[in-house]
Amino acid sequence: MTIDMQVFKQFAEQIPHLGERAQPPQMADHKRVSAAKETFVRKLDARMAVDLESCIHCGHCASACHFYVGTEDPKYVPIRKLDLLKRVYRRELSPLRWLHRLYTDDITLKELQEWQELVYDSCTECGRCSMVCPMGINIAGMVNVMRQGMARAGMMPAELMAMEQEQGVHDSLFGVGPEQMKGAIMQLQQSGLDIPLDKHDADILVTTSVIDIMLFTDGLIATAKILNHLGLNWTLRSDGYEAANFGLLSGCERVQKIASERIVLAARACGAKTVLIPECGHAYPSMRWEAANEHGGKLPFEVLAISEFLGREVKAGRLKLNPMGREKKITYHDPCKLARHSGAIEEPRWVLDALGVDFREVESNKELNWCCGGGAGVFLINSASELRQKAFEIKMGQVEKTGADSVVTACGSCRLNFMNGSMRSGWDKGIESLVEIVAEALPVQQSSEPAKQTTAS
Amino acid sequence: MTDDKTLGERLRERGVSRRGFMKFCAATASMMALPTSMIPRVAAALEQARRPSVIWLSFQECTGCTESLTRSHAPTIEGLIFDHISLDYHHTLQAASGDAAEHAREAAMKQNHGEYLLVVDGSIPLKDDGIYSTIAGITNLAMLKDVAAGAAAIISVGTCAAYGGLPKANPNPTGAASVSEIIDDKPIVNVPGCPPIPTVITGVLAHFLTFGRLPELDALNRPKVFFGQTIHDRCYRRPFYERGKFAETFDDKGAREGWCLFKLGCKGPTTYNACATAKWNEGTSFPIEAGHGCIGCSEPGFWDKGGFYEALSKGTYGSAEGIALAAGAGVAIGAAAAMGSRARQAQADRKEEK
Amino acid sequence: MTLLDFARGPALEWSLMIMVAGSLWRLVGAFMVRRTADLSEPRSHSTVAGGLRTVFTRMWPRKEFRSETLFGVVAGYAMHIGLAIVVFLFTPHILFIDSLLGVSWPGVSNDFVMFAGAITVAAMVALLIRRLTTPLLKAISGADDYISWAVTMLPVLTGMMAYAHIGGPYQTVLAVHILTVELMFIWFPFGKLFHAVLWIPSRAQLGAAMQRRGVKA
Amino acid sequence: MNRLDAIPIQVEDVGLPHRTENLQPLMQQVEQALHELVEHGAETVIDLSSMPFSEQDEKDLRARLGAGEVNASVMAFGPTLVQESAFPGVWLVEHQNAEQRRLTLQLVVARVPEILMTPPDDLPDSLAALRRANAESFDTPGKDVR
Repeated sequence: MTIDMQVFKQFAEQIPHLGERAQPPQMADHKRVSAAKETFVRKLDARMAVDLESCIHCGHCASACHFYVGTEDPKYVPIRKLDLLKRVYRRELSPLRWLHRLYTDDITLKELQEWQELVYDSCTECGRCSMVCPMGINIAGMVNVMRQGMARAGMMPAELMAMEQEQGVHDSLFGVGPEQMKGAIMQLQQSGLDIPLDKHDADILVTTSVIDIMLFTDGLIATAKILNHLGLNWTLRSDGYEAANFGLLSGCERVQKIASERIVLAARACGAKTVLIPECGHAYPSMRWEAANEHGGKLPFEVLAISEFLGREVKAGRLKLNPMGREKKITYHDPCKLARHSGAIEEPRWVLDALGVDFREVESNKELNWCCGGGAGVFLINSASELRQKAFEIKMGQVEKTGADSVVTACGSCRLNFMNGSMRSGWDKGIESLVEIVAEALPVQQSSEPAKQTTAS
Repeated sequence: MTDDKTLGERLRERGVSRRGFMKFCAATASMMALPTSMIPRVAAALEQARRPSVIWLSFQECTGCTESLTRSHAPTIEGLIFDHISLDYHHTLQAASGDAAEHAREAAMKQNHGEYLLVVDGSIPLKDDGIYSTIAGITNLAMLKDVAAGAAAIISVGTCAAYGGLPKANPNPTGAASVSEIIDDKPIVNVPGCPPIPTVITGVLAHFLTFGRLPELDALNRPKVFFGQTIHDRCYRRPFYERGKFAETFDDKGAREGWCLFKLGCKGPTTYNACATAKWNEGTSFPIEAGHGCIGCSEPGFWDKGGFYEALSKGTYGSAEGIALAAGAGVAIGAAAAMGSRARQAQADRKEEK
Repeated sequence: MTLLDFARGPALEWSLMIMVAGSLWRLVGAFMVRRTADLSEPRSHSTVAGGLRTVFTRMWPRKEFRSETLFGVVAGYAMHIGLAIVVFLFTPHILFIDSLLGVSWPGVSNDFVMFAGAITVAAMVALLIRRLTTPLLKAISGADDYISWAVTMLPVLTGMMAYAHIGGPYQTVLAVHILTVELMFIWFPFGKLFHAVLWIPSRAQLGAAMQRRGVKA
Repeated sequence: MNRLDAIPIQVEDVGLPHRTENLQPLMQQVEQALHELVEHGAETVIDLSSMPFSEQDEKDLRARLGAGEVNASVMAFGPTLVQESAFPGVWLVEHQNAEQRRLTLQLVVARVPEILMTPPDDLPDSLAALRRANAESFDTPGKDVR
């Protein structure tokens, strides 16, 4: 209902050719190894040091990992994915390094190549393993450091490299840059929707993503309707609209900073107090948790995920919704990056509650949810498609057990992965976006709020 | 001096009947901890036993060992056995003194060369050529070597002779040594204890009398029959140990009720001796029964093994300074390691900036 | 100097010094690795409480993980509780600790301690077999795992042997027992046994970090 | 201070008797020994002094064994007390020295403990002594026979 499967298919057909656009750097082998190593050395900190000192090799992390559980291949045991980082730590930074060096080998290019699959294809940095680890080791965070090392060695998967390079150099994704974005918005404006573009003075800076522009336009439309309905002073800005951060996903620190700084500057330019992140999982932690550190100081605005924003509005009573009825059986898929990584857990549930649906939790939910298998860029990695599917089947089973007719989520990649997975498995559950169902449930005319008149459908 | 009467004849002379002799043999076998089935053999051997010549040398000692032996009142088995031997030299017990005493020793050595039994109590000072203890101007060391040369066997009575004992305790000012540290070409039996149990001394003598040879020995040359098990093994308080019931002080309920004295420093678990079964003062009691833990007096170096009232499981090291020093060193190395790792990270940062 | 004297004297002193020095070396060295402040706006400020909570809540897996981790948790607990009973409730051990630290408490009966020791051995054997036969554990196991297992197992075994009076003269077995404990002391800071110290900070820092983001870890 | 009762010593009742838990295995050993005596006529002597055995154990033992018909004492090199138990063939033999201190305590499983039997070597001496005595008392052997 909210997405044209034909458009999705066209998009999906692009993915296999995504890597062809990548321009892998030319580097000597030893340079690659040393680039990875130096990055590990730079990025390791005291917390990681304690974590790396702590592992007791109990293997419990495997039972939390969708890639291990889906394949039962010992190479996917989460903590093993950190082996190279651990070895560099042991040789270079560990307090016992003088001893460790006696029996710990240096990392090699061959190993880096082998580990590429382990830190990209078979890890969505979902962080579920940290929830079972008896020592509380933050594995996902260190997988990200592994990715950063790989990135510096020019060894990321071609698909992510292509995206990262495009975002860094052209400020575009899938060929959608500021101009294309403006074009798309103008089209929407012409259809009667009020979308303030490039305002100089706004309370809320709304960001979006190429996926919403190309594919899930309804998500952007829904956001606009809701904000207008609430009568808020908001804007989209062509100098800082892209929430997706392929620097973060690929491990490229430089592009990560470029991408998040664009939003920071845009928010500054319009004096926004709030930056609203669309339904895009990793974009939230990218702005909410990482951006300030890249920026080098506290951000002058609050960062809210759209699901979080909606929940708060509902809770505060500012947003009233038409009940959808108990006959609608719904379950919610917590995007890892929003729930486990960022604590936006209860807010979407408040919204679903307000919608009055027959809401059913999956067995392992909230901060313990199973990842859909497509996060952290894995959805775009072609070589990961089989793995992804096996991981997705776990999620599918969880949803099946609830007896819900459709699954609502608040992350575009999760949705893409669900759609892709259900297409492959011939699954019949509906896959819906939280913001879109909220937009559908908006009461027709709320109050006589001035100025922003909504031309809802 | 020696006469040719057998032990049987000697006893008969004293009016001991055949029944009495049988009883004596049963008691002797019991004393030697032999199985009761050995009694007839013991009887047959003792009946024929000749009177051996014994030379007793006392060196750096306190006479406690001799006291222990002579505390037994006649006519005890110990007394009878002791009476039977020909004690040709023992400077505490013999009537002769001065030159006469030394002549008696020399005569016995000559007459019984290669056959006499040498009993030693006390340790031998080695430092400064052994001048710290002399008898008739002869150093203990010289006398031991001289007398040992013609002995059939040597019995080291008491912990001093067996292991050096108190004179050897830290700082061992006289350079005291045990017999076996000096003599290595003769069979030596150690009967340690401070003092040793009299029945154990006479048991060894009886064994020598009965069988003409020394009893079976353990790795420390102690007779296995008496030193085969620890005090703890045979202690009547052992069940309390197993149940975890311990006296905490010498006057608490546990002490009154006879609970285990382990916590009060009892060395029973590491002390091999027969106190718990042979007991003292003619079988009356032994230290643990009297309410005091074993101090391990029959073990080598017992004086230097930590306090008598320190539980056995405690360490004997005494330096909190060592630990403090180690802690300081640990922090220092750790901090240095961290400084090094920070420098390493800073270097990586600089490379990245380039 | 007999073996027992050596074990109770210089070997004890040196092994304790190595343990203390090594532990602080590792702890200080790891904690003082560069640390950068997180400039993002926390969702929750009660990170200390969050850290503390995780230290405790991680003692038992949440129900979502229970069935998969059951064996490891049960065997692990059996081994740890058994070991704790043996180490901390056997009277001679209490006296040993008393002599080191000057604190003591009442012990329990030896039969119970032996029972706990047997449970410990059984659990450790089961855990070792699992480590040797499960592909996922083999993939992440190394020398440290087996050394740490052995230096934990040896004191338990030799202790039980000393108690049961088997394997030689009591003081020799006791000396060997004490020496194996000292071997464990020495290995402690350098292998994974060090988790006995690190479990608190490593759990706490995850709990605190997640609390900061508004998640109960 | 030469009077012992001037020393203020107070004897406390310690209450709990010591038991070594050796009684049960001992009784089983006795049973086996009696079986051997019945089947093969083999005698057994158990030396109670060579095993951990407390006073209370001995009391328990005596209570278990009870007292039989024979209660004898032998005066040889000090007294020896022989007590048959309520189980014929099981005897307690206590050897004491002249000062009535115990040398050993034996549990004898036999028809008669050896100590009660006349030593065979004493018999010729005994016969000779009796003849001598008779000769001294009665000048003509057989004269008195009526």
